[in-house]
Amino acid sequence: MTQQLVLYPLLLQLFLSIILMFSWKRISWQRVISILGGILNLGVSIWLFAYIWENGTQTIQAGNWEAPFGITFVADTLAVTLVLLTSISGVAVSAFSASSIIPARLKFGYFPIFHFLLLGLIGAFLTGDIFNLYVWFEIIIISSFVLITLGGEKAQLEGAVKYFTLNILASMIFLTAIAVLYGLTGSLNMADLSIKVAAIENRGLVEITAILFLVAFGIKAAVFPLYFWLPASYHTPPSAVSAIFGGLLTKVGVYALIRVFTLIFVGDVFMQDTILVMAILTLISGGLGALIQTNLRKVFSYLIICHIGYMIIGLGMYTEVAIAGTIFYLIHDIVVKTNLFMVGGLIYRIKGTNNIKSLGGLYAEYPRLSLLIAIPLFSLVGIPPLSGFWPKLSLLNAGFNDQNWWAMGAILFASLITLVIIAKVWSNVVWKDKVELPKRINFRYFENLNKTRKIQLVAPIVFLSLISLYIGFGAEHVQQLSTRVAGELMDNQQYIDAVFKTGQNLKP
Amino acid sequence: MTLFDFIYYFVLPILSISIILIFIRFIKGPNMVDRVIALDLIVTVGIGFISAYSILYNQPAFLDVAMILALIAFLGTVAFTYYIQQKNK
Amino acid sequence: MKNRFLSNILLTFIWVALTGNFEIPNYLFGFAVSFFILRIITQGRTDAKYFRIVPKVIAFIFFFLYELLKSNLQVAYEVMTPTFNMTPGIVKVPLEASTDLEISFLANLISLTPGTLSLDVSTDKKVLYVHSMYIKDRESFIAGIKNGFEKRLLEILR
Amino acid sequence: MEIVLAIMIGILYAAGIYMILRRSLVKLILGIIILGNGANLLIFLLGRITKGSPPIIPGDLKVFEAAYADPIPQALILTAIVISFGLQSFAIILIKRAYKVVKTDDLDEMNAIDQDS
Amino acid sequence: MLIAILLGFLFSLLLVFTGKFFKGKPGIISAAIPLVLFGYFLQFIPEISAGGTIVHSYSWVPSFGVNLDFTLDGLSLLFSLMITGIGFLVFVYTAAYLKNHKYLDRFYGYLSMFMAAMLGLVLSDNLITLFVFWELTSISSFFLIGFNNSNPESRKSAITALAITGLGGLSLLAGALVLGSVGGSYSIDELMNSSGEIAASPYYILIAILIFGAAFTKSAQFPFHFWLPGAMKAPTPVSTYLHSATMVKAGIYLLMRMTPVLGNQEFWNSTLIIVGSITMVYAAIHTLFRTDLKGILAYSTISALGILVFLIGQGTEAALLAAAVFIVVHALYKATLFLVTGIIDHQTLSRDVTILRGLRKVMLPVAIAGFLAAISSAGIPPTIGFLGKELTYESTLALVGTPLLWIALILITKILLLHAGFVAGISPFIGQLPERFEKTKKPGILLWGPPIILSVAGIVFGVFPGIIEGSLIKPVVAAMGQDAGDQHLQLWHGFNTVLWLSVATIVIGTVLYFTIKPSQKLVKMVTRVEYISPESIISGFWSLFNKFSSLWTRIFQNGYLRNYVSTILVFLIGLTGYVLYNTANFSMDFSTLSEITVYEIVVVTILLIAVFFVVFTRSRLAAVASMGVMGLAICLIFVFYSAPDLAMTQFSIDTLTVILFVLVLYRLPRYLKLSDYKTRIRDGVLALSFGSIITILILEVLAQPVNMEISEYYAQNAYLLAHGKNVVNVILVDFRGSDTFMEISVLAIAAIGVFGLLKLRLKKTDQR
Amino acid sequence: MRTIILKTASAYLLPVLLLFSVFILLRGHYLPGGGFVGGLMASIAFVLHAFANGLSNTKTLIRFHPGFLMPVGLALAFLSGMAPLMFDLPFMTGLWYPEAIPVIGSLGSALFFDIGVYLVVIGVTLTIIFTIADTI
Amino acid sequence: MITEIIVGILAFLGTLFVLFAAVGMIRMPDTYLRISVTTKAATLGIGLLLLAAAIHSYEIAITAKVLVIILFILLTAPVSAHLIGRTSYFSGVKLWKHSVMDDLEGKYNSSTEVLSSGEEEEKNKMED
Ligand code: NA
Ligand code: NA
Repeated sequence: MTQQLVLYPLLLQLFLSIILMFSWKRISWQRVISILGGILNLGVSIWLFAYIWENGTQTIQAGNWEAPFGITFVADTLAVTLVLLTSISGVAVSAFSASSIIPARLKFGYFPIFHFLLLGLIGAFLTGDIFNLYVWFEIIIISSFVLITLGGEKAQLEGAVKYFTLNILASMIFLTAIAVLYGLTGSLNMADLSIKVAAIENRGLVEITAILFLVAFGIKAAVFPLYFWLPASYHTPPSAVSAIFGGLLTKVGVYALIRVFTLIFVGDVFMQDTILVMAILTLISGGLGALIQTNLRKVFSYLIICHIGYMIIGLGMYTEVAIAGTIFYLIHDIVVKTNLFMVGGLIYRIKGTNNIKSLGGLYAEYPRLSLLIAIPLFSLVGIPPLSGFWPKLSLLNAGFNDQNWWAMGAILFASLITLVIIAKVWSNVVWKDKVELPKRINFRYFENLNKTRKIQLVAPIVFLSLISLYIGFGAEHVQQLSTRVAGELMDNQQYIDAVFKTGQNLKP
Repeated sequence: MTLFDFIYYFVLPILSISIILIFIRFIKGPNMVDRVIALDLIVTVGIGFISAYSILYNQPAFLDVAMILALIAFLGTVAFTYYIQQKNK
Repeated sequence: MKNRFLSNILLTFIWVALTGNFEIPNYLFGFAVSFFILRIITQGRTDAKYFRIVPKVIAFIFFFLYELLKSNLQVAYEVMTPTFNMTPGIVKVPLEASTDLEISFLANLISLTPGTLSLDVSTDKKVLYVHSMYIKDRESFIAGIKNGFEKRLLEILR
Repeated sequence: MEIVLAIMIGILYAAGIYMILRRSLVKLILGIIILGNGANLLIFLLGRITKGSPPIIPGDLKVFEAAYADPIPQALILTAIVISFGLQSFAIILIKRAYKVVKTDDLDEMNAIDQDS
Repeated sequence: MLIAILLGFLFSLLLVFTGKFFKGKPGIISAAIPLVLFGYFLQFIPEISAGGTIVHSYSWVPSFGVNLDFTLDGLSLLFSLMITGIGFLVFVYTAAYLKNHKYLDRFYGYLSMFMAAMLGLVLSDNLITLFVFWELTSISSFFLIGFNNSNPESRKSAITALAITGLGGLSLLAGALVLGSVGGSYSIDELMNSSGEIAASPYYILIAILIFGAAFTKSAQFPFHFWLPGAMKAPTPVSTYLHSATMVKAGIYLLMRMTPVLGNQEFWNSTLIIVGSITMVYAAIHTLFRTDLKGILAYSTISALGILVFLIGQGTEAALLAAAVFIVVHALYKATLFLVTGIIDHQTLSRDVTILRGLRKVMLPVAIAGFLAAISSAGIPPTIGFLGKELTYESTLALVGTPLLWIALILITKILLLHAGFVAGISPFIGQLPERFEKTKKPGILLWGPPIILSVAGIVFGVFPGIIEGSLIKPVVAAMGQDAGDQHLQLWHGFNTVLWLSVATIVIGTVLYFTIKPSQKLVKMVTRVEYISPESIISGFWSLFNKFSSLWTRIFQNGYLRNYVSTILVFLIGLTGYVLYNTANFSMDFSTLSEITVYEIVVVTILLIAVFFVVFTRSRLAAVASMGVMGLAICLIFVFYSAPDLAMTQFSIDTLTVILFVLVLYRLPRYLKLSDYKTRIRDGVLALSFGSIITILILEVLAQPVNMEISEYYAQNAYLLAHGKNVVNVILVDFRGSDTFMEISVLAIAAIGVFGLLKLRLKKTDQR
Repeated sequence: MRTIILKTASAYLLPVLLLFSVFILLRGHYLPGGGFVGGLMASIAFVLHAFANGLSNTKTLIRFHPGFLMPVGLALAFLSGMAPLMFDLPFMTGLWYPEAIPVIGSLGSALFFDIGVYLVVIGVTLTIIFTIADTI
Repeated sequence: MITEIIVGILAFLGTLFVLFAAVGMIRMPDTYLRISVTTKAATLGIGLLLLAAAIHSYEIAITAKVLVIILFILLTAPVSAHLIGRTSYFSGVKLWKHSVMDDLEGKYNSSTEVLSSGEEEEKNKMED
């Protein structure tokens, strides 16, 4: 029974998606199913996490075909951590969506697709098979296409075209990379690949394959110079959608980079240097972009890019401390970015716009809400001891150990830029006096919502804020987790043993 | 001359030539309908190709592909004619 | 009702032929599948008489195959010789056939055989426009069709 | 033959990319389709090709006795084709919708949102 | 001790929920917190002055070596008492100053948060923890400066202050990390023991620079000083508390704290002396050119901070003693002057020294406080200011090298500061009361009480320096690793150079006060050279940086999809090309390749021509039809190489795609705009390079050995275990069934998407 | 398109094509074919019918929205994948009825999975094409 | 052996007819003639080739299946021809210049999609 546990979050999401499809037009059912399902899923994910924390990496062979012949699902600490975070963000955004997504969109399959997206994310984190990963990626992509276009407004469509093309391009490169990998090894199981790729003599060929993966995942992770789709599209869909995108979509690219470059393509100095340079430029480029934006959600979009740099830079330095920093940042960023876009959505509900110039007066009207918003905002900046601070500490440490002044400089630079940007955002959105805007007719302003809807908007933000506070103040726990993950990643024999059931640390 | 040789040295080359000829018509047009006819015919010759190939390698499984081609090619033609007609409306 | 049953039987045979499994259970299964399919797609349709026409059908098939071969040789000749001896044109052929099935059947047969191509049926189903490669004169062409295909076909279908 | 196919696949990739770089949304999607086909053939070729022996266990046998083509690339491509179909059909509809809303299929005129910074 | 620090945070948290209660009169209850804390810290005086230190340690994030280690020694005790003591007075003052203010509760919240952060900062023994509190002071300062959030100037100043101190904070973080790595610990106590190694390490200079970066920004040293005058937008209690008495001294504190670790080195000392002296003179001169009371006080504060840095840079026992005394001096008189200014502002609604006159008539207690503070500031005996000044001259005279220059500089500074102190503390109260101020209301005791207490303290300490000498001042010096045992604070040192310097200061300063009156003319003079001030240079740099950001962003995010694609491809081609160039080795075994046949070549040729046709035709429909041909050719290739399932699927999918296209396309116009020739060539080259790389890659891979282990497993078990003979299908529904499941999910999602995309029409009101 | 020839042909082709589709579905485990191609064939049959007779006629023929087939198919596939969990076997493990069944051969969960695929493909294809045709 | 010969002959004929169709496709002077040629020759050719494959397999199951395919082709080929033919005409594809007559001219109303039989007009004429 417990062995099956690995797949429970995945199967639950699949089940939810199907059930939600059956309740197509009944949007009030959908709201309830989605939220309750999300809570259930959170429970299951916590259970899974606790189990893996106690018992170490677990695997399950779908179809009961032994590895490397079937598709293996691997729940190592990294995977279950991300599944847990997906569930956390997922349930928050479910509730947020229930209130903030207009019924017209709900009637056209918002919730089923949303759960398909979560399914794709969870699948991508759990799978131990490279082609299966591709398939999960496609689930993610197509769901995100649908979500990003649902409603079909002009901006949405223009953004979607770019989002679509560049993501498809990434998929094609990914597929090409898989083809090459299969041609070289005849295998798709990642643990098996780890062994077989290490044995290939033509290292140049391995390096090229690695580059293909780097570019494919780099596009998805929105790394410089591959990120263009992100600023072009993230601000266009409804906030709830942006929230799940901002929180999780790029992270799955980061996850894939981490997985591939710690398991399959290990110890290639050229690749690490490349990743490092990309990371540094990502930090800078994202920061510069965010600095000049006037739309709140665009600011956040560029900040996503900027902060992806933190995660990638750890991978580039490739030491245990650095990877731990990457993991910590990943954990922090998922929670905070999701929250941030929900905050954006809440502000939109209150004001009817996201243009910074037209915002203001939040402090006077909603002082407590403003303080609530301060939590994700300043967590993002990494004002110590809020959550963003600790991973930077790790990364800076790793940078110094590496004598990597460029990396340290970029990290500090990005921190400063983020600080300035958030200060400006705070000043303009919260502090500045209310800008009188013409009331939008039939717009569902926050103040006019009934209590349930208001709670559905605010409770997720409170929930995620509490979690990010926990990440900051309980940094010790998170750091232990990150260190453990980094340890597992640096020693990929553990993963391989778990997949082939050859290790001793496994319980039946 | 065995059947294999016959298929290999006569049937398939002739079919190849045919397909090229039809393809030339496809490129030349001059009307869209000519292209549609050519496309339809190319698929038909493709069925012939597959038949010959299944003889060559003694693999009747390929005939299933021929079957699918036959079933579906028709739909393509319908679609194209539908398109041209709508366009001319 | 009868028509549907016949269709069902016909489809069952197609099924058996497709699967190439001539055992009893496959007939039953094929029948079930076809029944189900017909059940899904059937809307009201006219009946037709099947049994007395079987010999005619066989004769017709041979007639058709002969025409087919003839037409092909003709075309082959036309294509492979350096000069064209064609006198093509579009002819309006008045129809005796009246039901959709009769008209379609006729039109398709015309298309499959010597140098002729059914372009379309008029909306009032009274005439068939046929394109032909060799038209000596309109009347003899029309007569050829009416006495050949149409007559035999209507014998079978009516 | 592998070399010919390798060149052909290279050309497919090149053509796909070239089409993606054009200004028309329709061309873009055609390019994506071509690129997708190139990728599928790439998987196929890199899984090594075998003539005339499909991976179907013949007749009454229970395992293969003769050589057979590697079934894995085929299965992968099948999956990839189907997925591409899903994406493509969505993309095609996107053209339609975009044309209706943005009133153009010229990609250069779809850059309002990137620039209002 | 943890509770002592957290008390402020807890209180501000409490205010979030009980803010209403504290908004009105009961707000003054808040002052109980600093008072209690002041009492708490007072009790440690005997122990500390006896040479003890109090250490409390709490585990927090041991993984990072970050723990809540608090050490109370002489230095931190002095600061703690200042923080809580002045804090108490400011809290009380605030209750009157912001009486009936809508957001009094918030103000108390920020203030107590700041106080807690400041306490944490000075008590932390752990560098990272110190940084944590350091940043918290910046953030609470941000909220306090921007408290009048309706005022754009105030918001702007808050951001500037945050940016500058944030920059310093990062510098501190980096410094702490490097220091921690070099010294092997984040504990300052332990670092002191390894100061020798640190000084010898190659990172010493770096560490020092980073620590300077933190200290100079926080303590408003030249050229980072300009945020401080800007911060005067904050309500006066904030100016008093943060920007004169406590927060700006955090940098000073840091330098003092680090002196035993990093000090006594040439680089350390000379940098501090130079920066400190520039700052003190520069800021002191600036006081002449201000008419706003707070502006004058701000610059005189900067100048005083410069003096402190200058003294710390001297690093001698005497200098450190002088610094310790001067901290107290400055805290007392500057806080007083700010409070006084605040009262004037509050009652008269003006801070312009050119019009404020004779206010003693309406606020005598305030005038007394102002006067006492001014003479303390001027260093006129018997104030404690006199003691501070004497010690300063004394230690400067003892400087080796060129003491004359330093003496000259400090003399100028002191003279100008005297002038400033008189202008701020005396001139508003003397002379004739203008008519407009006649109806000025008298301030209440809550307002004038605090400045009186502070200013009187300045006199008391000056007359009886023994009160603080042993209990507060000397432990500070001791905490910095020096023993000031033989020095004594006293007013009278006899007739010596120092005394003459003092006399000169007072005489020249007083003369100056009567000759140079602050005026708009002077203000204008300085605005003329404003463009070379650090502020405008830095803000010029900032706007240049913004322009660069725009440029950079526009270059990459230019809105053209094809440029995005090109960039990505160039990157990919560049990397792979580089690796290929370095490693490619063509070693193909041609014997393993399959033979080339006519029909294959024909199919390939047709495929390629079809592709070219798609690429170059101008008719959309022809392109689509050509895709059909391409599909068929691929289908045939699949047949040739034993993939019937693929062939079927490929062809059916292609047909369906064609149908979709057909249904969609006929509404679209013809291709209209063609890219220009150049673009097409460029794209062609790009595309062909990519294609070539793919081809080379394929050939390279094909030259590698094949591994069929997994395929063989499938072939062996497809029928026996999975009951199927079509291995491809068995893989699809069984061996890799999960893939297939997701593949159909993709389809379902796409269908839902299409449905939504076409059917969902948002109402105008639902659109953005 | 208003052509009685196509209309008549489609009326006869529809059942034949559907028959083909079932055939292709069922034998996929042994010969080329399977749920996917089978599903496509079935949808093509209906699409053809729609071309010849107009969409509304085809819709009345099917009686329910084809989109409904998607969750049904997914649910079928899901159940066939979940069934093994009752025997404490991993997701998607093949369960086989021990004896061969006439016509179909071995009966197992894989077949139900393939039928799920078949239904989803029909649902998807028809939903897409009908939606487009609807909104032209 | 005999099977092989039969297969060979059928394949030969089939190939030949396909070739005729292909040449016709190139040589025929107008669209209608091309349709005419291909529908016939290609259908026959492919039918023969399929038959050859069926006989070669020597399995009744496969033969039966091939017969179904042939039947299907015979069913659909003329319908395709008809569709393309009418579409050509209605979209204005011209007849070959040596064509002798065109009874279809002016009978089609593209907006109403009505193809007149011309009978009414004749009736009207006679009534006149
Ligand atoms: Na299959
Ligand atoms: Na299985």
